[in-house]
Amino acid sequence: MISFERQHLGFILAMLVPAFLLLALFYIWPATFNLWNSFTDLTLLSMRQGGNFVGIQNYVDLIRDSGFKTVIWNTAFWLAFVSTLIRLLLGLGLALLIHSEPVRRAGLRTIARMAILLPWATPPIVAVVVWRQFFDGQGLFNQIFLDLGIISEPVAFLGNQATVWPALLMIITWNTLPVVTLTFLAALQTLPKDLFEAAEMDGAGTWRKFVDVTLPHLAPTMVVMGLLLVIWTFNNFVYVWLATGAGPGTFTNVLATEVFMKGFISFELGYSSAVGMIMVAIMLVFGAFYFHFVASRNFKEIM
Amino acid sequence: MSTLTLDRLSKSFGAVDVLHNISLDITDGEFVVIVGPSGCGKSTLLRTIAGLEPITGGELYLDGRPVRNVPAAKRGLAMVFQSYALYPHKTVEKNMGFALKIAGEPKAEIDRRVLKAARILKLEPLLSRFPRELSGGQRQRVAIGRAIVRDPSIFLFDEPLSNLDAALRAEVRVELRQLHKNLGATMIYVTHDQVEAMTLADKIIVLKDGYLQQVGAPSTLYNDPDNLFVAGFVGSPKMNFIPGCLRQGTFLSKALQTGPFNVDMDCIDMTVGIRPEDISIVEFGKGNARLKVDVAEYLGSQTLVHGRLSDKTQIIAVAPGELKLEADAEIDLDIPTDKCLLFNYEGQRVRPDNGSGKVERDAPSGEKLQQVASC
Amino acid sequence: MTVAAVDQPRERDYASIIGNVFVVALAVLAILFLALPVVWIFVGSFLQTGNPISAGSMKWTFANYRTIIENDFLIFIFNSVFICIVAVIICTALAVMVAYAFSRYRFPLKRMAFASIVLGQLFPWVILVTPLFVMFAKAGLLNSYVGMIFCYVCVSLPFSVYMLVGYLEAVPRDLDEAAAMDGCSRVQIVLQVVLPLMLPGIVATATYSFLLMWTEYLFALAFLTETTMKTMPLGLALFFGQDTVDWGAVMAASAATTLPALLLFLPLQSKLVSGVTSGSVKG
Amino acid sequence: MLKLSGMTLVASLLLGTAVKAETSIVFRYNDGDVAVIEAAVEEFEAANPDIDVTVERIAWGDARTQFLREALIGGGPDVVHIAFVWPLEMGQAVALQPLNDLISENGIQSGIDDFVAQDLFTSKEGSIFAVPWTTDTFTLVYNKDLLSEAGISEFPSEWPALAEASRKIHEATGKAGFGFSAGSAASNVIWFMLNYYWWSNGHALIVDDGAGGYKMGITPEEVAEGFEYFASFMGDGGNPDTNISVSSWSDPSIVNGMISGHQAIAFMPPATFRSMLDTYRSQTGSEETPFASATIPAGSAGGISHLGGRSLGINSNTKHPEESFRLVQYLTSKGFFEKHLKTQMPAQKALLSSVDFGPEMAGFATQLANGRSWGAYANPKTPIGEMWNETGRSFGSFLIGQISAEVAAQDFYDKISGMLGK
Repeated sequence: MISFERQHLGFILAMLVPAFLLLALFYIWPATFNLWNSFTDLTLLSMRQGGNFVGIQNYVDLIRDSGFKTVIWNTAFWLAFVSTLIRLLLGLGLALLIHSEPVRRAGLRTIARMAILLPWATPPIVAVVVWRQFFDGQGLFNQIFLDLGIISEPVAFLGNQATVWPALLMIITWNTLPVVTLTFLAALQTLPKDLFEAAEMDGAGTWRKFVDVTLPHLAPTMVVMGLLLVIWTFNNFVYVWLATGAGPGTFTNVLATEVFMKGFISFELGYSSAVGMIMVAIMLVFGAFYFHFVASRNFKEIM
Repeated sequence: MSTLTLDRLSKSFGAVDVLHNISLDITDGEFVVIVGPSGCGKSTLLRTIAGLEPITGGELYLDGRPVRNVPAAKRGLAMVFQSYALYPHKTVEKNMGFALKIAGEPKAEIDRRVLKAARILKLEPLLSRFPRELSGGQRQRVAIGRAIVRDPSIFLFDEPLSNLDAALRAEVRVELRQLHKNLGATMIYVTHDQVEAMTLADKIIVLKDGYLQQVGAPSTLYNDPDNLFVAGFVGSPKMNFIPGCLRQGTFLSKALQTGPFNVDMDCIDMTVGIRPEDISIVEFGKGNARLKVDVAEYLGSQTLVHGRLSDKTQIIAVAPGELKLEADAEIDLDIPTDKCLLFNYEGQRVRPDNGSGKVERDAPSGEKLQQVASC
Repeated sequence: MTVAAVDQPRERDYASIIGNVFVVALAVLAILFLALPVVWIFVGSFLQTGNPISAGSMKWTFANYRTIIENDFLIFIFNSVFICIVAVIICTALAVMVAYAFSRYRFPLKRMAFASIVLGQLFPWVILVTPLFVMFAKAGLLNSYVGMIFCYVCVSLPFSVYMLVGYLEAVPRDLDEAAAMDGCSRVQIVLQVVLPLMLPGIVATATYSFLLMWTEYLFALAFLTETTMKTMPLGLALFFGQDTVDWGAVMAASAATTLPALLLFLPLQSKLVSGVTSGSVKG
Repeated sequence: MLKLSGMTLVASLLLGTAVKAETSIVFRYNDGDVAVIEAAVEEFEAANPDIDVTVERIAWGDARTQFLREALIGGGPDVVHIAFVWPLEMGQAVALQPLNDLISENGIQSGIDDFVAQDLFTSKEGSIFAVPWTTDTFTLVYNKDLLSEAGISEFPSEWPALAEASRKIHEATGKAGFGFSAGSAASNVIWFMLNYYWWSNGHALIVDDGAGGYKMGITPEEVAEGFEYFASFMGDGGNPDTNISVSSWSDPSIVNGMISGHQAIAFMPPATFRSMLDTYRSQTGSEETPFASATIPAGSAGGISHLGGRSLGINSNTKHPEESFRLVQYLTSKGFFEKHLKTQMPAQKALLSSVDFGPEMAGFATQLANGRSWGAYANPKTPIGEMWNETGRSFGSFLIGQISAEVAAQDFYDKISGMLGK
């Protein structure tokens, strides 16, 4: 690490300024514009005339809106919490599976690693198209379940209160599981062998070794991955919007789709901006958390 | 080959001062070792000389030319890093020739000089290998070779042997000494290992907490240390220190009385230093100190006796040949007065002959005098 | 190591055989789950209707690909490839510069600058669309490669910087200093020493960026209206008409959109795995 | 086609725009049949060598927002292809320019009065913001074989009969009766069907209040009744529950269901029906189809559907209004419909009566005569897209059992009247 000296200033600026200039143009100016809009009643149709300043009316409206509670619940519980939990558990399970001795001996390890890459390379829009076909009334799942006699009538997986969130989570999980699994796989590869040997000397069985050696070793990775997953999913509007359009009704509406619907379908730019600012505020809190507990620890060297 | 002068050089990282007013001269062809415990600023000192760290105060002269603002690359120095810092993506040959390539030397000249350096270090068979294919010792050589190729005015070594095992370290030490003789170049060498310092150096610079402690030849530092720190740092096994007081030229402590010292002062906080090899074990009842033995380590040519004096001071004594001693055995030691070094309460050396321990400078308070009188 | 936690000495062999079979069966199921949808797309794209199972008779055809090619899909492919490649190059170059300054120098406001990079990763893009649209319209950047490249560079820059800082941490600073002693200028240090060493990291980062851009829909939708400027995700969406959906074409377009990413991924597989660990999310 | 666009691309890359001496205008067309339009445009360019037309296209679902955003910021295409219900809101937002002067100076095929649904294009001040281009409506299409299998000999003529027929078919054949998409996204059909139902029974969501304003023309109870009527089709009523997750009248589950004979009745516009017929013929190889279209059922006020369609507007930012209008003139000409766009029905009464739709499409032709314009719906306060969206959301919430029909209807009513009150 080179301490700051005036002689380095020119070089440091040359390295940083182009990127930060672009980022400022891209993020800061639009975010400011957005913040201002959130205090106006601007709609797309009144763009020529401009919106009127309405103070915090938009924020008051959205807090009073009964649907907004559902939106927050959906975003926090389903998108942030459940989807992350599922992916962490499945990702861990899959990584352990691929890493396991029987799978290696069966010659499946390479195939499994290739298979992992398939969902990753699939663009979300394509993933949704395929899975919607699977969930369709005449789709794969209904046919299989009907043939197996599990159900007697086709089920609208994406149109049913009981199944729509699990189905959505399945799409999200399929498409984003690879990153989680690969991360855990990589972490598993760095498992210190001598710790296992020591545990074995201490008479630990498979389960104890897993709990006392493997899990603690993976714990930091799980924390980081969990935080990243929450962030990525929270902001992602594609899955929900393309899979259910926030429906049935507004049953799967989340913050990102609410911003989109208010801004791009109802044209209420002011209100939509207010919802957007709520998102930014939540993300700032989360970001501070992330920065404090993860980023600044990972990079304490450079701080 | 050139001279280097540091003039009240100081360095701080933010609010932390790492080096304080260091002044010293390094003359042409000297092998200088900077030594001190970790965190004493010795690496920082080397890096300021290299130009990797800008200095905060003072000036640095290379052949009389101030180089404070001259970037590292332009100072004409070469450095061997503790980690060797070999470029992993370049072969040994490319590693060694990189500086010349950057300097725009013609290919033929680069090849010639790389080959010459490789020959000196017996690296020819390794030239086309990558660093990851070399053993630790070989990497070490390549790092040195990379420095030699540049034909620098001064070689800088930053703890270059610390990653090698003990046997190899001893071997390379000799080779380094040889290399210095052959090249005749100025070398500045940083280490925390006093054995390396003693064996390699023409001149040792002892640093502690960013302060210069003493500069001198190894024998000077060994025989005539300026302070407790240097005395304790140089020599192995370490010098023994026995706390006590000085009254009318006689050192007094619960465990040892010895004198007279030609020092005209009374002092309550006085320490006597005696090297283990100067202590001899004498017939019971004939010594001036009694040692309760903890353990005796047999080293072949000699035995190190570890034990405690009656005031619990830890003492090491060296006995020639094999000496069998039980734990808790009591033996008598002879601690000869003429080999004893005196250090005052600040840890500074009090030299008997030159009167450096003047009463005015070191006057104990009235209360202390009382204690001295009674001790 | 197996997950099955059976440790009864007597039944051990017997149990472990069952355990092993169970584990392998589970792995096969997982592979099927991961691969099936992608296989479905590729098979479906060669079938007469997009839905192989309800099609009854499976008739193989290239008609779907003919359809998408007739609907300008080759132009969309060119646009996607061009925009993404240029944006990835610019983004990665800028990210290397920023990451280098972050990892090797101290400077005022550094903590804040790094925090803003971290936050940039979290920013909800959906709120940027309208303001950026206004900005682009005024600057004449709608329907332009420059505008899209600007967007995509900024979208993936924060994450790229974050990842590359991680990789740079793994390149010892001694090497920079050795190079400085060897006479390299700052730029030479970066180009000749640091860059070659973090190449795996750069490749991984660039791949991530590429994927992010390749699948991006929201900005492309807002800023690209001319047919000749559209990217592949938009082209794909065009087959969802209001009154008719050409499922065969949708499958073919999906396959065409997925394939390049797949081709990019497979050879880089091992690098990407190490990328995940040593880069962004090292434990 | 590809070659052409490819060459245009290469040419514009190589030469930039400097070579164009002629006037360039952009026509944004958002439906299928692009090849037909491009061929027609080529003919137009040949006849007007001073005008160069670029056809661009974006997905219909994004068309409205996108054009508004562009036009309101000062950009956008010159001529734009929009739904019947958009011109007033776009005109009032100053995204479209009034065409009155252009029409009176240059004239238009058989005169502007010959076009349908004038009220949707003319503001209260008399500005005409777009010219109707093509027209259509939704109606019911039937699989005659399944109907006769269930012992139904006539197409249901009243709403209860439709429900009865659907249930009967489902019971008798085990197939779907009236299968419609009941999803909640803004592209579903429930918006159209509910309005048809209300209109046929003498109500309308929005009506003129006679004082230059607008008011609700329906009670929450009547809204709820409509909700419940359509909900009665679900499950054993003949509409498979899986259609709750379907949000388009052209979804494969419906179109393929009809084609494969798994569904007896569907609700769709002519374009979807036509593509369904084409697919059936290409799959079976037979010209004969079991399908027929028939008018929607009647209520106390008859069977009323909406007069929908597409219109052509000119961007208020265009630098070439004269040239743009020439394109509009050409696209609404008799020759254009006769030679190029044979799959769509023209929006001019004179042309409409002269077109033969063929036997399967007869229902559409009849229905078109009973179509009404959206009228008061197309007011600046209640964008149709938004009402459409709210309808789908409220109906969907009721359908999946989140809330009761009464609550859903009241919520819906409050939302719409709230919009009107703003």
